[in-house]
Amino acid sequence: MKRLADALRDPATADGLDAEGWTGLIAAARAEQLIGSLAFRLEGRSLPPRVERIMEEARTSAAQWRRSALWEAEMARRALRDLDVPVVLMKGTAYAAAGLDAGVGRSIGDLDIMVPREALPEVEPALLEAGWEWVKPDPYDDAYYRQWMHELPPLIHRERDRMIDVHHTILPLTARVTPDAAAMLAESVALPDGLRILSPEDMVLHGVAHLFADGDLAGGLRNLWDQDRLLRQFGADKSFWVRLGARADLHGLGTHLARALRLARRIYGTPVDRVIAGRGRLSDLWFARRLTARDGWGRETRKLTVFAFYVRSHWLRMPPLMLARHLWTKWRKRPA
Amino acid sequence: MRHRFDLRIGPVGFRIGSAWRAPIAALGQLYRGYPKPVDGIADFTVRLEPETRWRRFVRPSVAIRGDFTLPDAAPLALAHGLLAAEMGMNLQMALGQRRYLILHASAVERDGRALLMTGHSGAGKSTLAAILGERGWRFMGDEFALLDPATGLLHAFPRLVSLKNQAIAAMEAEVAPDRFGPRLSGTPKGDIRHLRPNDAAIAAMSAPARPALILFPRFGFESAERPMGESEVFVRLTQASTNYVALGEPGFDALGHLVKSVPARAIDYPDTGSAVTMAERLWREAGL
Amino acid sequence: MAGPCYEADAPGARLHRSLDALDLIYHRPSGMTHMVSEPVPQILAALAAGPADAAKIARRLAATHDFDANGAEDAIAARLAELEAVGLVRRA
Amino acid sequence: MSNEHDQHEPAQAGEPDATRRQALMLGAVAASAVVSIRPALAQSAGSVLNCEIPVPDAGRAGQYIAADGQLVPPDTPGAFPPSPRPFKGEEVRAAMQGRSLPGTDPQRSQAYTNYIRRLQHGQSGFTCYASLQNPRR
Repeated sequence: MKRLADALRDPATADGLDAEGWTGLIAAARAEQLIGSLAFRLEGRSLPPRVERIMEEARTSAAQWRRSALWEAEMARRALRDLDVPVVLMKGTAYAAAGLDAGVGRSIGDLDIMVPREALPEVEPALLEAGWEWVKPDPYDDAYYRQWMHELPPLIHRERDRMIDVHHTILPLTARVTPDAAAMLAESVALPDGLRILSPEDMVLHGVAHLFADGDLAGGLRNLWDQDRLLRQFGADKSFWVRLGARADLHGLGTHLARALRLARRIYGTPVDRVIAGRGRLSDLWFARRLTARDGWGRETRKLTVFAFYVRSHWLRMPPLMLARHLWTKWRKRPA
Repeated sequence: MRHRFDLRIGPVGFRIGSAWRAPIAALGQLYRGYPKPVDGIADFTVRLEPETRWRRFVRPSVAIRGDFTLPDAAPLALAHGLLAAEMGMNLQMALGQRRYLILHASAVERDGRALLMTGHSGAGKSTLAAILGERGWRFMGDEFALLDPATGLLHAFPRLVSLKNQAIAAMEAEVAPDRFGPRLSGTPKGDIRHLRPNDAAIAAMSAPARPALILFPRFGFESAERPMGESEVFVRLTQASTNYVALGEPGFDALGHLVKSVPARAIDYPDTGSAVTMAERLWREAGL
Repeated sequence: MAGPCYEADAPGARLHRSLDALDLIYHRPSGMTHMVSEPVPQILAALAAGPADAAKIARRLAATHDFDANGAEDAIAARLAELEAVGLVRRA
Repeated sequence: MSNEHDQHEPAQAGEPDATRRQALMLGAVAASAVVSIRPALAQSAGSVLNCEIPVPDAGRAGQYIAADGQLVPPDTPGAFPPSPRPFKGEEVRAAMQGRSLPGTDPQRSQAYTNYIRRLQHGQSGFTCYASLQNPRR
């Protein structure tokens, strides 16, 4: 639904919606997990009383997400602080911890952190010691997970029921693009409490990598909203764009970045560097259609577009050769 | 969506969409006369849709979706579409409600004061509330009671009473047949028949009440009662709340206040008649 | 032996309510509710005077309370470990 | 009893006044003095909806399930065809305790159960399985 993106970009576009329009906007915003962001964008405007009440609740929810996200980060900090390992917060928790605009109203789920790959042997037992446990009692196929995925198998805290994803790079090692995790860690920035966040450029590029390389664009509208907020906040400084372009080349994410900038500009009116964004392509339209494939009941529309992206996500995740090797190994291990 | 029904239950507005006509027709019949959402804007959307496209026609099965969805939720047979709609509304409340502290409890009201009943499923809270609702009390709800942290008042949520198994016959003896929905056999929860609250309950659904007594009934034992300490009541109510933790500080204040200011009793009862007698007596003894 | 030294959030970070048998603590930074028994509220109160280890907390408590000094430090250390696990105190 | 709001002491910031000299129970080392309130959502949500686990999930429909739970190409010798219907959480719970899944013999039930054990985050049925693993959730 284009109306949702429009309302986020320019809240005045929601003025004068009728009851039906509001109901649809609210359902779509919930489906895209953008209701909190929307609620803050609409704060202070004159809304129908029931809409105001729903938005108020959304802001309260967002405050609660924020609180528990920051608390999980703090508990991870306490668990890992004796290790002398850099712990980088990722995604929503990072935006909240750093007080960035992208964190305002954002829904935040699991805690995502990145640590150096060589620190995993220390990090893992420290987390287990502090009360996190494997989501499943028997982490089978562990070797595969650890060798090829970009994170440990998920852990959940036994008292707080919250998951932590411990990454050592930002994409699966099987993905075709392999951003330079060591460079990201090296450029990360310390927060006052000792936890770290990615540099502004890497923060944007991490989001971009996830938008295109790691998924079927489900949740893409929210991801792109993150990018819009980050780019508006960081992009006021001209030198940011220079660093961003160079950094994208370093990580091999230049094409992805260009596409993300064009989509952000198209969907949210984000001011972007025209040179880095490059010339528009016809396929941009296709991506934009996928990102706004949501109706006023919160349902995905444009099934064919969505399905095409689903297929795309699967072949992106694992190169054919890898897939073949994986299956070969499984076949050989089969009981006779 | 093809078919649609909007309604308000207590303070909460719903929009229910369905790929099939039957569940909506059943809702329209049993919820006739319920108000529409405030300002025409629903708090929550529920969708009853086919699992996959072709399942709209072939062995139709109803997936329960909406603003808030539980992954891996089992679909229901189309014949159980009414139950699916009810479960869909419950699910929105359980996962999405942030204004009121939700207590998984039934409630009835007299003189502006509310009697809350909570307990494990099968404890009889639903039937008790339904019976009391026909015997001089105002029925407020059989599933969720909504505590407003801002006022300490309890808001009604008088959805259809969901009668299970033996409770169906008990209520059929009490209430005129035109208030019942179809008997749904073989649902995941056994046999279910929905009962429309009486007109007085529907007319007063917007009036909140001050909580005055909390009962923890248990069916199938000799009549007995014991007072319950504040700590035990607090823990049991947090476990009976779907959003206590999500509400944060207002939830803590509201529940703490409730536990401190309202007496609570655990009661065992062998049959509904003795439970009604006990409830009336405890209500009087509490000076109410 | 000197155990670890702990600190707690400022008292304003916690809401406290006494019930019949137990006390409730709502911890604002985490949004969590804890039900606690003696001597937990007293230990948290004692930490308001600044970071301390179990021995130091025992001395602070002894100024205002009567308790069995035998094994007191071990008991307090055990409580501190519990409080650390739920995040109500942290290593100073 | 009274309904007035001010009949009880409200929640207060900080701890009770500890200046009056009083007796204090320190408790045994092994005792527990803190119980945290956990979200009750799963329990209540479970009472509104029951969950289920497809074998295998729709993304890999048609594949067979080997004895160890791995998915293998259709008609692989020794492997079992997909289950015609998903299993309910309760059925899986019973199977984990040794009973056979409905409509299966013990070998097939074992293969299906192994498949379910191998479910990963994000695969359909995982949330249901995880909730069986962790009854407190």
